[in-house]
Amino acid sequence: MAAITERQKLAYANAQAADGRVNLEFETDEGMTLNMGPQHPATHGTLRIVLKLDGEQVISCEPVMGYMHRGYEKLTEVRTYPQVTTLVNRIDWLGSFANEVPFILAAEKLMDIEAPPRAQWIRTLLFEMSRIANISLFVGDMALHIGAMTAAFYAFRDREYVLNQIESATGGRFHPNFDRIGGLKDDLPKGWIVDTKASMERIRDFCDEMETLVEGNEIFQARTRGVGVIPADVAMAYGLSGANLRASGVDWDLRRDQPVGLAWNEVDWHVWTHPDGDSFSRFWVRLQEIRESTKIIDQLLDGLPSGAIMAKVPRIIKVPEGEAWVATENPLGEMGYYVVSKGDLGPFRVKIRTASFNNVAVVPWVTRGVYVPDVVTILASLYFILGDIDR
Amino acid sequence: MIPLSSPETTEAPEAEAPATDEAREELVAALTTELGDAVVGSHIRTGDDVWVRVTRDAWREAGLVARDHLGFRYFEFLSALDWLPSPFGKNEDSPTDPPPTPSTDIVTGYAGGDTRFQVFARLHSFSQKLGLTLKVDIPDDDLRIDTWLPVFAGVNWHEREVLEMFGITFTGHPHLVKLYLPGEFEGYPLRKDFPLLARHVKPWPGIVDVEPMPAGDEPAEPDATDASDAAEGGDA
Amino acid sequence: MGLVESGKLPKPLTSLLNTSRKYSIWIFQWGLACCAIEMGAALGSPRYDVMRLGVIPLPASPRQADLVCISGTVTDKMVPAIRRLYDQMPDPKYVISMGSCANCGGPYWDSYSVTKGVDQIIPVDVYVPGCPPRPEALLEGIVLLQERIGKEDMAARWKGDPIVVS
Amino acid sequence: MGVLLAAAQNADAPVLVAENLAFGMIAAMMIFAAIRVVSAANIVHAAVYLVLVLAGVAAQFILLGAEFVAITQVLVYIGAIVVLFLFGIMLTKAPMEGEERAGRDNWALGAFTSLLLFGLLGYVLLDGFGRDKLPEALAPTSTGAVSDAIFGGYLIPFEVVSLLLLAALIGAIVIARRD
Amino acid sequence: MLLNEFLLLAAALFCIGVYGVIARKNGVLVLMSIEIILNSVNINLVAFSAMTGAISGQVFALFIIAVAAAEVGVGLAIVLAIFRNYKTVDLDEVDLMKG
Amino acid sequence: MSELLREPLAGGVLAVTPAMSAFLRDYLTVAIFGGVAIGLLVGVMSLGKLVRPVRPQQDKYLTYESGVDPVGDGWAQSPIRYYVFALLFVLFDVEAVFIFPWATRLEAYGWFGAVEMIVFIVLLTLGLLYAWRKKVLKWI
Amino acid sequence: MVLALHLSYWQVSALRSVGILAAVLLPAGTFVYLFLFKMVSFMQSRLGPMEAGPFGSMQLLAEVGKFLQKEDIVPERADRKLFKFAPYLVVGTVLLVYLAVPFGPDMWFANLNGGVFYLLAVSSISALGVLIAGWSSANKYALIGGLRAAGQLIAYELPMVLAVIGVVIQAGTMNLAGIVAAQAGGSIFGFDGIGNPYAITQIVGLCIFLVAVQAELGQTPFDMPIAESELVTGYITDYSGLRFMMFFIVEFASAGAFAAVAATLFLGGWTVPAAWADLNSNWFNVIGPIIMLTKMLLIGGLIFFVRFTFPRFREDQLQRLAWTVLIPISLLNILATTVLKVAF
Repeated sequence: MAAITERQKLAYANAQAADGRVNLEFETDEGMTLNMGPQHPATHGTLRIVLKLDGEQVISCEPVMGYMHRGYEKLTEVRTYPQVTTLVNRIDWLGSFANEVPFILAAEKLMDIEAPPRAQWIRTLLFEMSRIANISLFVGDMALHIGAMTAAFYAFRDREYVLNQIESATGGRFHPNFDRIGGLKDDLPKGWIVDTKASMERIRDFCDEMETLVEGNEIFQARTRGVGVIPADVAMAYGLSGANLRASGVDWDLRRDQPVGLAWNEVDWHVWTHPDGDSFSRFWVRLQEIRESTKIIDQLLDGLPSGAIMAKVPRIIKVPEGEAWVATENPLGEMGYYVVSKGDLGPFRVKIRTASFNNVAVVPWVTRGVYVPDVVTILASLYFILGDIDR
Repeated sequence: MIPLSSPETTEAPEAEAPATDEAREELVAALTTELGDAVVGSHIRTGDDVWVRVTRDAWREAGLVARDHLGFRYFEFLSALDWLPSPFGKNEDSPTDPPPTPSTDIVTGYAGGDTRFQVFARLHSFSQKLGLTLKVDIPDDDLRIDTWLPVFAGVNWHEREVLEMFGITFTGHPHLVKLYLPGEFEGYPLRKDFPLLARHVKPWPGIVDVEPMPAGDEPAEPDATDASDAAEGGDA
Repeated sequence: MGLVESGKLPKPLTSLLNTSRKYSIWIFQWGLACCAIEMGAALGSPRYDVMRLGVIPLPASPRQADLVCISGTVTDKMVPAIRRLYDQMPDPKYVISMGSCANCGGPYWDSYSVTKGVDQIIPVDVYVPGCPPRPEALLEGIVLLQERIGKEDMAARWKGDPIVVS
Repeated sequence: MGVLLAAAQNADAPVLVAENLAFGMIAAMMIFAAIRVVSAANIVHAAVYLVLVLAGVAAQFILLGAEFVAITQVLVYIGAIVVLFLFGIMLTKAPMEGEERAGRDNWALGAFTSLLLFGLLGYVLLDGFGRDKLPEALAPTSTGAVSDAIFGGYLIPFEVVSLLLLAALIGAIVIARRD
Repeated sequence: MLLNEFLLLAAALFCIGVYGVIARKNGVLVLMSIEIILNSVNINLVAFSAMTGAISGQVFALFIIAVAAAEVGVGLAIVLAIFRNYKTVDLDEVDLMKG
Repeated sequence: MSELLREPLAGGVLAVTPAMSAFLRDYLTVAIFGGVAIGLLVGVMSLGKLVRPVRPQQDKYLTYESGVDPVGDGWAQSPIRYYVFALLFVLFDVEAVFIFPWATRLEAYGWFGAVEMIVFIVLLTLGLLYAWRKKVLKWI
Repeated sequence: MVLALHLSYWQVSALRSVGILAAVLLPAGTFVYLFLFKMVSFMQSRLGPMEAGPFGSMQLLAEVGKFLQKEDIVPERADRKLFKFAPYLVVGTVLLVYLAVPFGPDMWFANLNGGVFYLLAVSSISALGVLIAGWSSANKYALIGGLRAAGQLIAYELPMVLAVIGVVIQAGTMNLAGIVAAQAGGSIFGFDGIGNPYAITQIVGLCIFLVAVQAELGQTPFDMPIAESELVTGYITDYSGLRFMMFFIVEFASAGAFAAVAATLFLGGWTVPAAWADLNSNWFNVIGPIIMLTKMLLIGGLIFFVRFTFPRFREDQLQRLAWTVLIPISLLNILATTVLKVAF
């Protein structure tokens, strides 16, 4: 066992002092302070939520982050472009492939190249598959947090079918790192299309199952309807995105409204919104999104163009000087990269705009006055991933 | 639109794009009329994006104008830029080579700039389907700027993040404390002159057959090497 | 003072005790990052189903856990919490470090906020490499741990002060 | 248990040795617990000791053959009233470290009064009842008999009880809810 | 079994309860002491019921239990109301005349 | 076998009348069993004490609070509604106590007993209705 | 079948104590293995424990052996005495519940006249144990969990008590053996071919009873007190080692106890619903317990099926369900039973 070094000791002491300070800050005479996290089943691992309670009613709620802060924005400055792709895979670890795409697109925009159509279609395919892998887990996770245990197992079970397809196409079950500037690493393997269609059938069955098992359950509805209502203007002001925004009734989907170099406009699908803005509508919208994704994937598979999968790019990638912003509609919401290049091998500065960071910012607002069980519902329905918040 | 062009013709869309971008030029014009002299620079990439740089005093004003008069109701993010070239390079050079001599010239990006630090924020308009990047210079000797909290409630954590990463203070922010890092973490990590210690003390793993590190400026940190010894797991 | 610590137990009894610990491992899931999902798949997915091995993924509180699986990136801010929760687990306790990040920092080896290896804080029994390791790898790690528990000399393990890395 | 066992197996022992023994043990336990209730520093401990007293009372009822009253004692007192007490305690900030004992000046007065009272009562009881024995033919009271008594002679009090409970319910809600 | 055994036990409990009512200041504890007193009364009633063979003693014990439930309910509610207004359950500190 | 188990206690020491004896013996079984059960638990606990290790460690006895140092004193003023629910419960429990003996004898009482009990229940239901109307059955 | 043994009361009592412990631990163990390990695994398309013993049948023994070796931690801020005492109280209550349940014509442990009343009274004590456990841990999750648990236990105690009253009215006795006999020998509006299992005539009572049992056990959808996603594990958060195992076993032992009570009150207990069966034969002392266990497993299966399927209620919804739905319905049930009983 290695001895702890000075630096480590210092960090340890610092972190402890910080904890203590937060504790002091929240200690009150009235009511009670309840810590949820950093290790708590409701906080997806490592978010810490400090609730000031009066009985079981929340007076104020303060998310404490940074337990998963890995310094992405600094690390991107010392990596080359292909290396950054590896790194950003791990921001939203459930929809890994979707993390790569906007960064690659931003780099391509700066370099003024465009991937060939087949690459674009395959990117869209994998993008949507990672969306399914992400959101199907959300469905199980939310059910689990509301107490329905079995749904989570079904989610894990059926998610595997999608992961299998991603793995057989990219070689990576979790972090594909399949995108390259100018195209893709490889073409699809033989027989993949048939298998994927079969797995999409499974996913549709899964959606039906969840609709009866979870969404249609009276208790689930009683727990989620009218809980954690976020009106549209609040959602806009906080910069909520993705299904959270659409569940508040804002009809906005970057896939449809601002397509950047991917093939969504080539197929027929629908953007679902829900007027209520409560936890149930967030669940409902996401469940519909899985359905739409399977539809998109089926159509993309049918119309997959042939041709090259890689544009002509130099062997050593140097990105010309400039600034570019590309955002895509990721599973968790809008994810964007603001890439500043100085013409080096690596980016000069990358600002990563992640969905969860903004989505969770609304938590103090929306949990004020609710009860402890509802906090869990709201957190689960907002659906954040810690890597996506802290980066 | 997705131009389904073959890779050979990737240059084509650029040529076909209209030479002017009326919507974005109108936008800049509108901002200029609303804010007057406060708009000190702008840049339009045709068909793609627009950058506008305002003075520090007009920062909040610019946000309000964009939100209320120009329809930019959706807040994407707020962050900062440090235009100082990194004095350390990437530490990926062979340790035997002489260290690179970095330039200290500050070259700012689109819409210009006069200072090392810039705060920038991005807004979006759903109705016009336009994005807008607002930039503002922050002088080195006075790293302060008005908070945008009255403009967009969601800016709260972004400003805290900028404080932590760059050390820029937002006046008027009610709860401006660190967001991520524990306790008394020293330094502002996203400033270019913040060193990544591990890169300094450890040879860049991308270079194989590297010579042992010269007993140089500072001793190798034992924990880093120990950790790599103890771990059986491979890197990604 | 327990009999086990004094090492006075007859061998059959020891092996009985070892066997019961081997097949009843309540795993405390400390999911930190990407690996958490793969750990979740190993524990929760019917395809992997760690319960087959007698590993029960029930406890949400460290007080009832035998094994803590640190899966994911350990940040400096998280270190005290990990240490505290490890301390709060009752003996006998085991640790699996899952994934490159927990092993040595992984792709964040040069980050300013990431701890380069959880073994700097708590003693680790099994390292599972990978980024992230597949669920099968975690199962393999658990099987290895079970083998180790089955052959363990408890008196030796529990003799002396607790293993504290500091 | 051993004592009871020996007593029960000894056929020549005075009649009712076992019952007397049981009574004595339970009574001692009850008095000890009751003293702890009124002297405990920690109010939650006091509530737990109160449970012991109440359980002892139920056991005494069993010895007297009053099964229904005994079970009612458990159901209402232990299962409900003590829980109500505990809720009340937790609502009125019971500190973990124990109640502050300072300023409990009244103990002398209380002890004096209660000892005096006990002497008086003891004298009166011994004087009045002496060594009166409970009837030899004591039989357990059946629930039906209790019911017959209630619905025979005490019908009006029975209905009044429901009114009382209603009044208590309304009164307590009014008092407790006024914010 | 002697009748007096039960009566003396009841008397002892009664006196302990009286001590609690007089000596303790905590409102909840006073209520508990009152419960002890009521229970001692119940022991008396049931003992006499067994002595005389009349069931009415047990019926009265049941009624007393009902009354005790009502009493605790209202009593604790009052203690809670006092606590809410005075932030204490110490009966001596509460000057009810003022409140 | 059935005779065997029903065989009265030899000597008849325990109680005066056979009825009382049987009655007390049943409850003595309860007491004995309670003793055996507690004995078993204590036995298991002490067996565990023999086997388990004791390794005091810094922070081991700290109250669990999701991995941070506990805030405050672990005490909370529980919301008033718990009290109101407990109160409702106590009063209805008392009601149930009076219903039980009546239920066993209903056959003998006939309509008269039925009407008496209906009045009793209706009176208490008024209390429930009151609580309902006062909205104490909801979150406060 | 007659044993040539003459046993004194004490020996019989000892035998009964052993028997009752078997009667508690056997169903509890069966429930854990069958439902927690295997049925849920089947529902979730998994296998469940497979390694310890054939099909993981020794898993439970491994658990016990493991918990024996676990350290027993009393947090320093906890109230040591009460913290240690609470599990005993909870376990003791559950064990005492079994005492009144008959498993055959002579296979009973204590034939109490007020049997039903007794077991309702005893089971109501567990609220106390839970509250003490929650308070003494000096842990916020535990305290909230304990309060919630106690609030829930008392809220659902009432519908349970009221549901049972219907049975008592029909049987005219509170003795459990009497209730079993009344079901076996009763008739439904004159038809006595299957006796009168109250599951048929008291179907409303049975439903209320089962819902209340689900809540008393703290199983989903009523698992607010130990809601994992909010309160970690509620009032048992700070319990470790054997004391935790006590709570763990209690969860299943009390499931068994309530299943036994429900089987006795509503499904005819150890009898079979057939008029030809000679219920006084000694054979029923042997097959009675088996019949009883079967019925218990049936009810237990239902309990755990619901547990692993449904999401959980929120605290207020749960209380509202008890006070505004179950209690009024059970009061109406009592009135209806009364009227029918008197009219026929």
